[in-house]
Amino acid sequence: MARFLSLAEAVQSIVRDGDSVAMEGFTHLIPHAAGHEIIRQRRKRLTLIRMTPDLIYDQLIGMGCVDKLVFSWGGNPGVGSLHRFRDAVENGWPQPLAVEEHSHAAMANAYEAGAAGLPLAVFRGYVGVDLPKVNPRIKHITCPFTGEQLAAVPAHRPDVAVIHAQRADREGNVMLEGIVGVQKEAVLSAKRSIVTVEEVVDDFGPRNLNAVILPHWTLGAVVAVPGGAYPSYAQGYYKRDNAFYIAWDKIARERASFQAWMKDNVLEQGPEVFAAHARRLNAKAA
Amino acid sequence: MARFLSLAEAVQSIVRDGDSVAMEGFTHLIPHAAGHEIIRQRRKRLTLIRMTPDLIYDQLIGMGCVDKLVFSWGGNPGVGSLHRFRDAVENGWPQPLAVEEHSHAAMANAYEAGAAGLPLAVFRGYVGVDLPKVNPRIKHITCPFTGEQLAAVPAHRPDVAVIHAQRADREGNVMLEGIVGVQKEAVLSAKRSIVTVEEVVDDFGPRNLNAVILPHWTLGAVVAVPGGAYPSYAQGYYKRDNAFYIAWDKIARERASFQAWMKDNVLEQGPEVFAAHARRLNAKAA
Amino acid sequence: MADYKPGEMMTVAAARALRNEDVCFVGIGMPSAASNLARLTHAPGITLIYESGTIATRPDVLPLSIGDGELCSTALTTVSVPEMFRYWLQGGRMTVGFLGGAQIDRFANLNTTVVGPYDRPKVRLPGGGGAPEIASSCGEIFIIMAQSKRSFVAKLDFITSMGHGEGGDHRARLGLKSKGPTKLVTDLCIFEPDPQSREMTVTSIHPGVTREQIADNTGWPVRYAANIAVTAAPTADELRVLREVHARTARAHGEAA
Amino acid sequence: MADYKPGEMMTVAAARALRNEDVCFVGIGMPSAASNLARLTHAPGITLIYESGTIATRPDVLPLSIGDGELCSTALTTVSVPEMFRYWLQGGRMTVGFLGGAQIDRFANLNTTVVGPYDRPKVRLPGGGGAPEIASSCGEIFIIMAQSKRSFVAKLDFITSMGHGEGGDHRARLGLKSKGPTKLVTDLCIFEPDPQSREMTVTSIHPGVTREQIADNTGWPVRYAANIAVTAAPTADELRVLREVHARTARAHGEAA
Repeated sequence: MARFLSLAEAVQSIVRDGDSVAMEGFTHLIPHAAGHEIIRQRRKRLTLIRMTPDLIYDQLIGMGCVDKLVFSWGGNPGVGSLHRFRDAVENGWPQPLAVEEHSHAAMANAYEAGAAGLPLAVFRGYVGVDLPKVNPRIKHITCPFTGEQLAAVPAHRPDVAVIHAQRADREGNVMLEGIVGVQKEAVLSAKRSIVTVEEVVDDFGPRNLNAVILPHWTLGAVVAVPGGAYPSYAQGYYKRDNAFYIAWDKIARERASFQAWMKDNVLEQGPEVFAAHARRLNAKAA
Repeated sequence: MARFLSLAEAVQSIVRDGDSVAMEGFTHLIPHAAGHEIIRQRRKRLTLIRMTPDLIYDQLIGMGCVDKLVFSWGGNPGVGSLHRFRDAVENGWPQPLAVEEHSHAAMANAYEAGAAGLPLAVFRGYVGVDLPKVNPRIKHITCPFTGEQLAAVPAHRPDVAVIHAQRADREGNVMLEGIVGVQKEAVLSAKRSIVTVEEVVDDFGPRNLNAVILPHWTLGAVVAVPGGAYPSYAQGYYKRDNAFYIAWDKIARERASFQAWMKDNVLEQGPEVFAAHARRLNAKAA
Repeated sequence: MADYKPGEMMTVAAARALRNEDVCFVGIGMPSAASNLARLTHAPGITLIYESGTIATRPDVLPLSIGDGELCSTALTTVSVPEMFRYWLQGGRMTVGFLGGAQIDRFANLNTTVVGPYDRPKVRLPGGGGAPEIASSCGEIFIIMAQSKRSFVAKLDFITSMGHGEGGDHRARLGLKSKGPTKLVTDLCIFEPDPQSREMTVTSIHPGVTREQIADNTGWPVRYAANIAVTAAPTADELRVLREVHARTARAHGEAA
Repeated sequence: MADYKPGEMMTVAAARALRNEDVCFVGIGMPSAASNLARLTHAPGITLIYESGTIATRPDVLPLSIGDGELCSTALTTVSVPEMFRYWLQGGRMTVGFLGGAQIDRFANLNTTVVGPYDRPKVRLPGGGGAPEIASSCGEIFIIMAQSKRSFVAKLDFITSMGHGEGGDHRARLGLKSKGPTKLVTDLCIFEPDPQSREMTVTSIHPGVTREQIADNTGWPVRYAANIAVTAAPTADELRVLREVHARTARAHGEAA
């Protein structure tokens, strides 16, 4: 059952040291504010799961919160490398990072299977490539009807899913629209969840009969954090701050500049800065 | 690529004797007009696939179009038996009907797997029940991660899918909303398809970003048949004619009354009667 | 005490079994009437889900079919049928599945497939629909059925959905983690599974019903629990709400007749 | 003839390979620029699909990421990512997949995973993302990459996505029914697979480029087809459209800077 909490309370009560955590968002609706709160609360030994780890995972890794990353594409989209991720893999800084690597198809299917309560996902994939040689969790099954060999991976069943969405109603039902990625599956596959939203409304009002809505009883905590996806975007609220993604490349390249930025912008801030980021972005666009 | 055709042309060019045909619709948007056209064109030896065969399949079976039925629930919803279906199974009239019987979960998963291009569907089902004893196409696989036995059925790959939807645009893209059932999966799993629609519009206009839309290049023929789902319903256009479903019980109970009704209402009519049915229904409701 | 029919007692007793916090997978017909009665009386927060994909629906009139437009237009949202069966049912999100059936045995296994041999049935019934996986995937199962010797049988011709199988720990042996049928509500009484044998055992008898009546309408020797309650008769409020919803339904479904 | 840069020639040559009736799974970066150039010039009816779930998108500016809002708001519709990978990619609906990569070998296998050993990489690259299954599920694959000895290598450290594997009928032996890479467009020339060996073979050289330049930027001895064309230089119209879209993109992405 969804509880309305502050972000600090939500992370406090739901995310534990050593948890597997899926903070999902496919370019759109990435839960940056929640990620910062996890960093501020100094969670340790996390296994982070995500198809497209980008800046927020770079930050969590660089701040030493993460023991293991389960992923399929780790980069700064359209810009280049994630320097903190690379530093952890290549140099073990600030600590070694174990990697469980998949393709997007495998990750998407693994979330889908988790949401569907299955132990495995079956799909046609990994043909002629090297990932199965380095990831022992990629196996195969034989179709009993055709004899075809199909790839199989374990379903994702994270301890915690964290997503950002556009709106919640007063009951705690949550609505998403636009590029919805694997967020619904991430929440439905997880044991616990935190959803940050742009706003809480009295009523969703007239809406598409097939709108993407997560009922309140599928959710853990619901937290209003306006701007909480910044520098990613929330369709209908604010655009992606592409300039910040480009700027991140320079910030994260060196350990010292990274740490200084984290201190100023995360450790010594609270979630309320996100609303200001979004306002600033909208003011510039206008 | 979708072609705009008349209903007669669409059935003529797309549905062949001996085809496997999935005419889907879960109470909502059942393609009755298309079914009548298939009867008028005297298609034979069809394998009909559908989760919930109801009146239109009763009519196709009673008119001798069908050799085999693949299904999970065959009844007149909320009313009782399908008398023509029962007469075919129990007495072989007008011809014997082979049956391949599944659960809803198996059928839904089989369509999903067909749409996903897989040879099989894997799900947790059929535990402790008798259907696997009488349906040799229900098999099991073992999860290579947990050892759990899971049910497996072949994916549905019908020759033809036939559905009814609310709207097409001028390019032939088709939009559905409301209870969308397995229609999208039926179309995407099929080799060929016919979609009848309530209306063709210049442009869908502003719409939900995640609206259920089938792109024109996934479709065979698109046919405007206003009222084409009658006596089922089209959300936003007309309600279900529950009274007709109740009346069907009496019509279909005896072979003679069934045949008389089919002659008067199907064989000697064209698809234009469906618009009149819908208008009459709306006039009564008003 | 208000005057009421056995069918009304059955629906009211079934409705009472539902809790405000339940997420209930609703079968059509009597389960649907009972579930909506619960929603309109003591369980306004209950989440009703129909296999047509409608989630948290609040119909004003009872649906004739599992996919009436009323279910969709009053729902929180409507998902596709594959999603319903994968994410919602198989995903283990339903606390209760509410079923009816054509035939039941003493372990609450249900038959809605055939009477007679499968290959040459005497009566071809509609089939299982969602029932096989509803029976295994929901947290527990409530069954509502009017009693008669034709429907409460010693041996089923076909097991469409599993109740307690052959009894005892049969479900657990097959790897099922759900409880199976915990309540069978009829027009005469309420059965619950015996803690050991899992045989459905009478735990409450509706007012005015005799054990002889129950025996006359059951195809096996009925077992009774050590302590047997008398079912509380429908309250005036329960009856009023039930009759109002039935009246609204009759008007709505008849209007096009 | 208009003045143009090698990168513009590459994008224009890649765009020309796309047909009006194609359904194209578009990778980010140069594939996205080429695909949208095709849409804005000779292939207005092309269907562009991005793995973020956007179907038949018509962005006015090029996305920086695979999931920019522009892709969604100009799309026919947007589906979930699991649906994209199941129904649309694995479903075999894409006629073309358009990829780039960090490293390529002469059979058009791609590496975007690691330079050096997997367990102790010298350079940890972003990883495969959608590429492994794009490469196997799309009807054919176009690849666009600038040539250099660092990226066109004799042996890949890691096979992220399969091209023609070890050559010959390797794909068919693995059960793949799709064609694999049929075009590799670089800033110097166009490669196509040899009909027998499936080695990528130069079939067209961009205007003014020499075989020596190609050799200097390729990590294996380059093979040439029997008949080699000179790639037609970008037309004034192609250059204008490409530069306009890049200018719009720079304005849009820079506006918040």
